[in-house]
Amino acid sequence: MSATFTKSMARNVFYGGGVFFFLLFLALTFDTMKVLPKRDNSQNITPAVAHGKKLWETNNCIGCHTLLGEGAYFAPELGNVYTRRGPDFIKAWIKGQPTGVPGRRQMPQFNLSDADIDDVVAFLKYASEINTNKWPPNIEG
Amino acid sequence: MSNDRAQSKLFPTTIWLVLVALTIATFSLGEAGLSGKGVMLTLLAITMIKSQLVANYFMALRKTKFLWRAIMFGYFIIVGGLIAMAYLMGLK
Amino acid sequence: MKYKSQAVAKLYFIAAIGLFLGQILFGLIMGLQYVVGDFLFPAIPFNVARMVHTNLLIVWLLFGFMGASYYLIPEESETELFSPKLAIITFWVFLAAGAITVLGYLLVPYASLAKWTGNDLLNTMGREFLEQPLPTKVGIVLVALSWLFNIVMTVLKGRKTAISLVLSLGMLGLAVFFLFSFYNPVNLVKDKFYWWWVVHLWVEGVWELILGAMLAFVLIKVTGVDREVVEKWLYVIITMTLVTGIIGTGHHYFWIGAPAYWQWWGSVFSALEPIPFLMMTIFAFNMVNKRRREHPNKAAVLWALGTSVMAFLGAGLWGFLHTLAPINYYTHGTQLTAAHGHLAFFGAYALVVLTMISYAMPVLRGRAANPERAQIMEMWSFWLMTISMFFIALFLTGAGVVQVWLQRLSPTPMSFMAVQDQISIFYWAREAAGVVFLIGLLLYIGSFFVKGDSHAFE
Amino acid sequence: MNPNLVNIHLVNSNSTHHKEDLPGDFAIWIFIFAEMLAFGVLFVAYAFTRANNVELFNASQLTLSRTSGAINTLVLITSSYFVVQGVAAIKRGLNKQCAHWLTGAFLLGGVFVGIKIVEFHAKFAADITMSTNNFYMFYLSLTFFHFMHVLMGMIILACIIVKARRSAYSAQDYVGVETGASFWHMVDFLWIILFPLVYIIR
Repeated sequence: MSATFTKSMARNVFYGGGVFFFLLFLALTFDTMKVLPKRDNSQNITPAVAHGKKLWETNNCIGCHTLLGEGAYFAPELGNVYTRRGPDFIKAWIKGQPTGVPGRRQMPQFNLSDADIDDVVAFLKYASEINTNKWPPNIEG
Repeated sequence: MSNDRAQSKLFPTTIWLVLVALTIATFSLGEAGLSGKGVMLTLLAITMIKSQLVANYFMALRKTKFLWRAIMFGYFIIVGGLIAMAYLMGLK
Repeated sequence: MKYKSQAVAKLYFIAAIGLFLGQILFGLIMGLQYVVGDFLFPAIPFNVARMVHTNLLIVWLLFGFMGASYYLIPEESETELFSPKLAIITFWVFLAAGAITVLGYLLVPYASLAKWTGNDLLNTMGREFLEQPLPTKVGIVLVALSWLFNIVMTVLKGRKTAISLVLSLGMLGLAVFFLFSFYNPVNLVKDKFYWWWVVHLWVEGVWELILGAMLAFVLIKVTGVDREVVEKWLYVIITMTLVTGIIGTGHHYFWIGAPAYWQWWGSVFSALEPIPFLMMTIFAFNMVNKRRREHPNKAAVLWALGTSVMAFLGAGLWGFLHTLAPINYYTHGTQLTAAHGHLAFFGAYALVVLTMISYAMPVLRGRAANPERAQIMEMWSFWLMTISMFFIALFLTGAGVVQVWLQRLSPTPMSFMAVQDQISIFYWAREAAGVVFLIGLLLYIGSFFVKGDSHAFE
Repeated sequence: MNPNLVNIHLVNSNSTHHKEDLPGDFAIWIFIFAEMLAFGVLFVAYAFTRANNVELFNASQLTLSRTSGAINTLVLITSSYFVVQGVAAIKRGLNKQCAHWLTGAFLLGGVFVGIKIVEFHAKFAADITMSTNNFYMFYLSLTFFHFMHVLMGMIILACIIVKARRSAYSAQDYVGVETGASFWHMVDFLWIILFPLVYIIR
């Protein structure tokens, strides 16, 4: 144990260490932003996808579902739902809610137009094509 | 006494020369393109000596409690040992 | 109470406890919806209940942090608060904004709420924890700035201690990183990437500075240990927090489209994240063992020690459990995440606010400590809440492990909903633990109304 | 962390042992141990990842410039040696000499940084990034992480040089110099392991 252990040095190390690791984080972020176009499927972002994302957000879908594993854990993962279920199933599903089966978890009816639903599907298709390092482990999400 | 010797001006210079020589040895092994278990262990042994010279004489831990030298030595034994283990796993 | 202006903290603490109760009630609703799916449907769908549950959590913790800083900064700085009036105005603005927002969530369909509050001008809503309408977000920024301004001005005119410095830095970081909630690109990967700059850099970064400062303050007060020692270790602990936590953000970047190297950076540094929490536990117990006085407020000591232990368990251990990329590959987005989230938020942040309230509230009510009977009741509430929350985490961990097995590891994976049916027993047990938690909380609130001979100041 | 560490500080009773204490302020040592831990985990991770991709690692390793790696090792060792001399000087109360030695160390740090930049530049020019393959991921991560430590060490040295030039230290009070020296030696220590591991062992 060192006899010298001063508050002022502890403070300096705190500042130095904090700044150091934040700069390192910025450097990694910079590299990430450079690499991202090869992975994030952004070339397929169309106005439909943008509108679909907005619908996704303004109906608070994340409040029940996960998207790429993030969100609530109440309802299925939707990052890969496009590949799991396909577009027609998704459209029919959204229109058919709520199921009203007693005791089952219920998804609200969001009263989206057909065009809106198409956009939501476009967004989910875009999300399913992001390079997620092979996550999820299988199609069930 | 080693302590007196250590405080003389020449002693750090000797350590430095040893470190330089060991670095050149490492580099030569690399340039010769040698590989294999023996070479790997030799390189790790050289690295161990170098790292402990730095810890004990440059960082001046030789004069401190055993605990601190043990941490630096144990650190190398664990890290170096795992490196050697991984290398041997890769030989198969 | 050494300074008159500290009294504003009382308002904040009362609001914090009230909102905490609201959070728990909505938690129970959600817990029941996990097993009785159509409970309260369509009046309160799950997504609405969850939004209220998580947003109330954030808001009551912020109220707690603000109250705590209005209480401790005058004492640290040895001067009256710069502007108690501003603190009171800020309080009412924040409370009104919070109440209107929650009512909006409950009474208006979310899509309409978005339309009416200008989400078309700037899309910020509908992302986890950042569901607040634009005006509320702007309000949060203004409230945080007013808070920061008031505190910094107080610190500047008085004594500058390490505790007040660290607290101010934490608040500054809180305000700055919240600004990323206004950045919501269409590119989902970038959206998620910077979303974590708010969420992770808050709870595993700057909030920990606030937590450390609050805990250090209470420990100095209740143990009488030399300030130099406490502050020194405060610096060391928060250094380790930043060293591990900032790059530790990478553990959220494994599967959202970010480059694969984050799996290494994130795993290595977040695996070290338990270290500062372990240090905090050892530190807190050491301080209490070396105490130079017997503070009459035993309950506060219990809360403080409880914070350090539960923060280590919830944030440190339960976080470590699934932070390594090869493990996280299977556990990402399962009930294990929920288990960690519950125990970490309770252990680190809920408890530190309750610690602060437990220490400060008696003083604000004109005594050194509450009557013996009130303290005993408070300690009962501590154990009830802590143990039941621990069991909530255990049951959710059980649910998560089974979920991972059935849905992801098994050679014949089951679908999400089929798995949910299989693990409903865990959810029932969790709900039962939740009810015990509510009882603990009610007991806690009750302890404020117990009368008796209170301890006067020495 | 050992709970005894806290104890000793609280009771302040460590006047009995004869052995010297860690050189420099204990706060820097906590940081040094943390950094060594992070590097250690990364070294081991490198080794085990290599075990599963031996051909890839061996092939990619050949594209590194062993010469610049070796020169940089010599540069760091020498700068560490200068720092040792600087500490010896200040222990005799010689601020000027100390500043000279540390300036030498600082300049060698600059040489290291220069060579490293050339090395990085060659890799980036060849379109090699952390996403190219696992070897380059580790190579760039480890060397860049270390590179940042060199820069930080240089900043620390610079602060000490400025203070030494103002004769702020003395034969009795040189903890500041030792603190910076300890950090600089750690940078050297880690490079001594990094160099053979990433550049040579195959």
